[in-house]
Amino acid sequence: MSIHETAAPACHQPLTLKDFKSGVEPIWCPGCGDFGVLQSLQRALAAHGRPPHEVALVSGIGCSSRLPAYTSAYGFHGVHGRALPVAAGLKLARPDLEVIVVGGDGDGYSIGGNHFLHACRRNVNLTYIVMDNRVYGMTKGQPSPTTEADWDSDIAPGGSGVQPFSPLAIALAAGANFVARGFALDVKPLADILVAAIRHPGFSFVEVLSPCITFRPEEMEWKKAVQRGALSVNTDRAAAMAMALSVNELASGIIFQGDRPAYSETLPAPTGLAAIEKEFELNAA
Amino acid sequence: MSIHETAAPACHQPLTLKDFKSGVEPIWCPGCGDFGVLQSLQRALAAHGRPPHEVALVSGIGCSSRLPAYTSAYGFHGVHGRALPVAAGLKLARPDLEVIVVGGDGDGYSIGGNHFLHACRRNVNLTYIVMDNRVYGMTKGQPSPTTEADWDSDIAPGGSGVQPFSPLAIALAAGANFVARGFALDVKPLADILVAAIRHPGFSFVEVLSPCITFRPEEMEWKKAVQRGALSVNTDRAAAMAMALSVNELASGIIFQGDRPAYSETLPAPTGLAAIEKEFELNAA
Amino acid sequence: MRTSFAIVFAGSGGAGAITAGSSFLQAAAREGYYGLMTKLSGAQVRGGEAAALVEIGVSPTEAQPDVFDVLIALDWDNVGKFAPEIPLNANSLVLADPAAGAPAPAIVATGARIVEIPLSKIAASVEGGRVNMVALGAGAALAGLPMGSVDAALAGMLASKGEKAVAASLAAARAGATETAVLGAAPLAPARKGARWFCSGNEAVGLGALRGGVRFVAAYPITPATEITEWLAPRMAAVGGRAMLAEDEIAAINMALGASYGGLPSMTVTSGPGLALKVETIGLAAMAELPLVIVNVMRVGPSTGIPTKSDQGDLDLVLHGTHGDAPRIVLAPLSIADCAPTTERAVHLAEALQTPVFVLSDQSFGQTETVIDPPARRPAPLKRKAESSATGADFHRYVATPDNVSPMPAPGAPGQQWVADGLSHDDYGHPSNAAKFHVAGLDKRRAKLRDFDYGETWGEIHGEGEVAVVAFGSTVGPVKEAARRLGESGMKVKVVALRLLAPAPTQAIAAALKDAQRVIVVEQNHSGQLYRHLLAEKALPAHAESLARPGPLPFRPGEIATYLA
Amino acid sequence: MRTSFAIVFAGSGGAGAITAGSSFLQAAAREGYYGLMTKLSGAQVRGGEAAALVEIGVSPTEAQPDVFDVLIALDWDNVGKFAPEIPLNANSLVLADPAAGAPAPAIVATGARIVEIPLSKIAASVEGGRVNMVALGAGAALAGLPMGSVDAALAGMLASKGEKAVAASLAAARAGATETAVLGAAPLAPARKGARWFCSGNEAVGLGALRGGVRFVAAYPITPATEITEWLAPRMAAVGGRAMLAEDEIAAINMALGASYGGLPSMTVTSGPGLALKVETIGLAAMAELPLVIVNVMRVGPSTGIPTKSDQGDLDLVLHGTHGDAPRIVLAPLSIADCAPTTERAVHLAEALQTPVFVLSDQSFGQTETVIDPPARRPAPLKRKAESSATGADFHRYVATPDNVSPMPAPGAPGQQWVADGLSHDDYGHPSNAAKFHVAGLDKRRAKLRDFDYGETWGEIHGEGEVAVVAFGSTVGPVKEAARRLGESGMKVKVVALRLLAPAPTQAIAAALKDAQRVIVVEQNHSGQLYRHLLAEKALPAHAESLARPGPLPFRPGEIATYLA
Ligand SMILES: Cc1ncc(C[n+]2csc(CCOP(=O)(O)OP(=O)(O)O)c2C)c(N)n1
Ligand SMILES: Cc1ncc(C[n+]2csc(CCOP(=O)(O)OP(=O)(O)O)c2C)c(N)n1
Ligand code: SF4
Ligand code: SF4
Ligand SMILES: [Mg+2]
Ligand SMILES: [Mg+2]
Repeated sequence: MSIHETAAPACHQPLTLKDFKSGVEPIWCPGCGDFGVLQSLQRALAAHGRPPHEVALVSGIGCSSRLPAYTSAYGFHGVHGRALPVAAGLKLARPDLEVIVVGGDGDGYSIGGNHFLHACRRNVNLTYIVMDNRVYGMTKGQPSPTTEADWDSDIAPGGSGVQPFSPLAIALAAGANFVARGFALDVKPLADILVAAIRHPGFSFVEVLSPCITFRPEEMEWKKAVQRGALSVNTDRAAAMAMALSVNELASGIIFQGDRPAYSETLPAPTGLAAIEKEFELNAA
Repeated sequence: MSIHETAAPACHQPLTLKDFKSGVEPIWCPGCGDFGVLQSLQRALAAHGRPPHEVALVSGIGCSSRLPAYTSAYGFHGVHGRALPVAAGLKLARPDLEVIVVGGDGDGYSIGGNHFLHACRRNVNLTYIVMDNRVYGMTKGQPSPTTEADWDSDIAPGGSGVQPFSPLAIALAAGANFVARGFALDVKPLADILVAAIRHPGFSFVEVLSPCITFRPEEMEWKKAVQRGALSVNTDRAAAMAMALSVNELASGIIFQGDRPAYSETLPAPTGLAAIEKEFELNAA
Repeated sequence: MRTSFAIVFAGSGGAGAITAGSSFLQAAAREGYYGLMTKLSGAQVRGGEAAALVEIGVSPTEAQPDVFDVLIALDWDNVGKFAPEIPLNANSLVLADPAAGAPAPAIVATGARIVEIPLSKIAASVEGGRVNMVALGAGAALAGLPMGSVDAALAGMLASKGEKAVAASLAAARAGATETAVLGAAPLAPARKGARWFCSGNEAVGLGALRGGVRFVAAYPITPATEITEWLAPRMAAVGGRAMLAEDEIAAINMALGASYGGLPSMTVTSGPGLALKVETIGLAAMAELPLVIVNVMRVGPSTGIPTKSDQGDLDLVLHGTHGDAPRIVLAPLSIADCAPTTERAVHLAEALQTPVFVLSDQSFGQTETVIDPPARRPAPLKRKAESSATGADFHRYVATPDNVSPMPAPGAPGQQWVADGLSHDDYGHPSNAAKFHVAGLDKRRAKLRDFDYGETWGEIHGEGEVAVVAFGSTVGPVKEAARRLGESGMKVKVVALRLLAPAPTQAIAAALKDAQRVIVVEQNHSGQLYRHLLAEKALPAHAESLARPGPLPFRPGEIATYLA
Repeated sequence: MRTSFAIVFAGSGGAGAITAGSSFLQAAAREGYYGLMTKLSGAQVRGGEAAALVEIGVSPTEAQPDVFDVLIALDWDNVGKFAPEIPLNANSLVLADPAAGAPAPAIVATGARIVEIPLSKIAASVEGGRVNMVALGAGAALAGLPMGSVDAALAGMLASKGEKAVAASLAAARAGATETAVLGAAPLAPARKGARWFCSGNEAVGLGALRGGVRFVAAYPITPATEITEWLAPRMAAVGGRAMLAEDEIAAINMALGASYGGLPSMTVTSGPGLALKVETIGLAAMAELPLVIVNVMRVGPSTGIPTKSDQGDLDLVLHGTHGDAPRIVLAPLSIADCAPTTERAVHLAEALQTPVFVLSDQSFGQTETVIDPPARRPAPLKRKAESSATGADFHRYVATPDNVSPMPAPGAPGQQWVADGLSHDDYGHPSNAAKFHVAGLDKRRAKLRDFDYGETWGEIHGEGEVAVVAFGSTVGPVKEAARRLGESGMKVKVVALRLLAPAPTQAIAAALKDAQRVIVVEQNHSGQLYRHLLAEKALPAHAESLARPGPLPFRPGEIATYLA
């Protein structure tokens, strides 16, 4: 198969959330916010209208990164922190697929931070959903880059002493083309954000506040604390950045929709191998 | 040696640029901007006043990363992209040393991008100087994260098609405590910036425009094009960010001096190993 | 009288199986028994099923039993899932609460004798009584452990929960014991009482590091190694050191290397996938001759594999991971008890030889709780050769010396400034492409490791016999136990337990295998990594055999004995 | 008549030594000679000294000569620095311009005959004449190459610079030739003229990848592998594929793996330090059974080492890099000419066996220009087994098959959605901790590689004899030449050149070594990595010897012949 031979996207079909369910039972703790994200995503995919076999979910490692197996789409559950380059390769090899990347704050902002920076900059037409619970859930509770500086844990007694950073500000600085924040338990509004993200060209980033009921039970307070709609759509990056730096980290909504052209998916018409072989010839026989 | 036994910094001495020269001959191409950075740094260190044996220069791999051997300080020329964590480890093990990190745009923004993000966030008391020539010099001319999207090269004919990002904006978004941009051939002003950076607590980041005469000869135009003083000192991060997003990428000067407390270098008084061993005892004999 | 006793407490999440197991083990320790507790949990991050597999005995216990004597099911919700890991047979006793429903078919199929005991009813009869404590009492009664020890263990473990909780637990345990009395105990032979330590391999590695002098550790969390860093984090400060949580494994090892350059004995801690990411920097440590301890706690691979189970499949990577020839030292503890002294020794060797040193542990060491004799400290710490009388142009960082170890002053020493470099370099450390310096450097780095006298570090020999078994790490325990049993039935087996895996102690191995008619290398991986390594180092006779099989199931002595017999 | 001729053009930066060498080689090619050009440069990134080491001969040239026949120094500024890499002796001729000062002492010390020739004066006598073109003419005259070939070569090479430049160069070359005529040529035996290719190993690897079907490549620049990606970048588009510049090596391999999952034959390209960073993801490719070609062009290690020189020290890492047992295929080209078919074969094997496949090249293949016969294409491409008739619950991604290769539909196929996973999994690909699935997976992944019939891919045997030499990669050339020479002096040497390094072709090797009285494994690294590998795989007889020595200096046939004789 070459990039040019891939099939054109099938036409949109009426789909429901159920079409995106798989038979694999989640290992998530009962009450984990990630169930909400899964549901929102399934809803969003149904609304978007492309059938499961034209969708590929790519993830790294973490509780949240287990998500692909829980949908009926194609999936790639790779190694920790490397989902974004996998997805870029997949999307550029197969522009006909809808490629969505999911993972956690550790996966995406800690070990995967470099790929996050460069994915924003490269602007391949992907949607990236981070289930941010401000903790490494899968390894049983260590502080992540979004964890409060004074959050006490075994590995950092009394707190890491390091100020969390704002993923929205980083994404904006690095060049992401769509930036939003949602809340896992606001299933319907989150689904709406995800549909917008999926449909926006270029690299779309959706940070989702997704409580870890086991290691950060206090995050259940987010149900009340989330500032719904405190973010509003900017089309100017500087304005979005000013907003990102002034609102609090529980503000939700779409903050930026840009118009940077996506990384090009088109290729010149192929000319074939024969001409290339000729370059090596010294004394044609 | 334990962290607590390290000697207190010696008192400042009158030093000159010459005290920071080594006998090793640079491999740099004649006319490389990095010579200017070397000189500025030697000047700045002399002005700062700590003797060479109390200074450690840490770098990765690249033309620019060769710098440590060209000074008389202690040095660590590690692997590509990993200078910042080496420096953090060294500084936290030895808070008495003046630790300065140097390298290139490939080393720092490409392969080292994650450590850059986290160094800004962690805010260990280091100074980080990036000699940005917008190219991988050592590997003979490939586009870096700061290279213009349309810069033609063998590996990306016609240009990479990817918009460069702004290191200043990223550093500000990630939490750097001092952010500036200098020009390699403005030796004296750059030295002044470096002294300010070294003396500022926490993580200080100085992006230096340093022409690669071999692979980007057009960068010699920077002599004229640099907008000297177009950056001015902000103490508010949002204001600095607004400036970073509005000025052009050849504006020089200090753009931000913050007051985030540096990563703590102090440790509690040690209590000793005996109490720890006791924790294991079940039936004391 | 029996000399060991193996019991499983199993139940669904929250039922307290692990607490029961831990209390049981600690009670036994107070009677002088040694023991081992393996924890099993389900796939769920939390709230899934759990089981505590405990074996106690009159002498140090270093292997899981072939068969468990007793299984106490707190409920039957999920116990069946663990069946492959809980071998039972017709001699086993299963205690089950009739109120918890029918026993799991996989358990019934083992032929074990199933006896009903109304755990929940008994628990309900005691104020604040919990089912797991009833089970604890029942187990103690079956093992013949006196209630006084259970008392003491609970008082120690539950002290923070207050006297009332302790009293309730104890009452429940006593009730359980009383109810079980009718089944009759097959009591254990009495043991020599004395000071004992209770720890896991991960904790012991942490302690060994502190004892060895490590004052800087940097890591990124990964199962099953995280506990080492978590254990060290608060304790590092207590000895004047520092623990850093890095953004990834590459940052972690580079932080540690920076601290090492700064003069502090330093360490990084990880497991397979993280080790893979550290490979590049390990080569730098070797090339620049910087001391560094790298702890790798193996789990089942390849790739993400099975993070919570044990395997010995990282040996190849630990021996050969780095581009170019970068000799290193690889040590593997011989038991959980040996984790502390081996790690301590690793620190000494790294410092003395200015080289990366691996401590190769595994999940079954790291996450298993054990009761052991207090581990001895290593005598005579080896220190870094930091001082040099030369300064200025006379100071050559990599000057030739008889032992190939050159003085390595820490930054701050005036007149001895040097640059650590991963480029090929001359003896000043200045980069050079010249073949003579490059080859001299390779020779120096190989010779300093090869010619060092490792003394007793190389390993241990247990027993004599014409059949010799070579093993490392957590395979040593089951091998020793298999040899002991075969010895009882008249077959003499010598166990050659290797602690020093690289540089391969070929002479010591040759001496140990000199008279062996049969040599078998036993290891828990798929491709016979130790076997291949020893063949490559010409450390094995031509007739040597390989018994290699991967995790996740542990080796049991019976499996090995059957192969050998 | 001599059958080969070796000449060096050397000078300071900008003097044009490389252009002279390249023109010389191309002129020779037009006469039907084969040849090799090694480029040397100094430590400076640019503008430092440079030398072109050229050997031409009537048959394919695969080794640097023991001694150069001629050295033409364009100037003496820095030539001395290259002395260890330019062996000369009393039979050698050095042409030097008296205007350029005294010959370098290290060159004088070789005892070579030094003849003055006024290169700069001659150049000045021709309009637009340059010293390097005078040297070219001189060299051509000494080799007995007709000026017509020099003409043709220059016309081809300088076409873009315009007719005038070509004419000036040619005039300068003719003047040089005329001036040198007095020295008398020792002409080469005539060669069979015919179609020839001019390429480097790096270009040939690129071509092999395209021929094999690679349509996606992702890389991060690194010496000496960068040229592969640079060569591919514009050409990938020409065949409907894509080349990506990644932010680091980890991103590169993950991009390639994503593209492979998407259905495209994919590749990543690197050298030692970059390979070290890819190790984790290689394990994922093995575990999830994803096709991937990984090209590693070795340089001198460990660590940053000497990036511009050759060594074979990454073999250990390529064979064993990954935590856990992750079988892989490792191929090493036998010559520069073999780089294309070996890479082509690598792509076929990766696709057919759904596995990572290494192409292990090295700097001396990659960056050396050569004149060769046009490399044949491999017959019968092997394709990915992508189609499955099963859908829904009937579709098991890892279903058992006789050849252990399961159908692997690309995304887009309805009803066959599957998730690639690095966790241990059942045959649906669903994560599982169960031992039975884990062990079945390990068995499957080993068996599919072990049981495949690699046919001729395993390697080549050259000659017969009771002395057998085993070699791989760029060591094969010098070994073959050493064997040829020994053969001339009556000692029969058989060369066993291994292309398939893993899974080790033990049967083919055993058959090849059956009657050997002496077996020597020759390789360019410090620790005998191939030797150890073959010992570990029991592929060598007990008496096998190791001749291992590291770079940066290349093996020369004489060194090997001396050892063997
Ligand atoms: C290379 C590597 N390093 C570390 C780990 C261990 N690990 C698994 S998941 C994880 C962090 C998970 O945190 P996050 O991404 O936030 O996901 P969550 O579990 O919180 O959803 C870590 C450190 C690993 N699997 N691989
Ligand atoms: C792991 C690794 N990958 C790649 C390289 C090759 N490499 C050496 S320097 C360099 C980039 C240099 O660019 P930059 O940091 O901008 O430094 P400059 O040479 O431009 O000063 C690269 C890719 C390497 N040495 N190690
Ligand atoms: S540990 Fe936290 S993040 Fe993981 S499944 Fe449980 S609740 Fe969710
Ligand atoms: S290649 Fe460029 S960056 Fe490197 S030394 Fe030369 S001018 Fe400087
Ligand atoms: Mg998380
Ligand atoms: Mg650069």
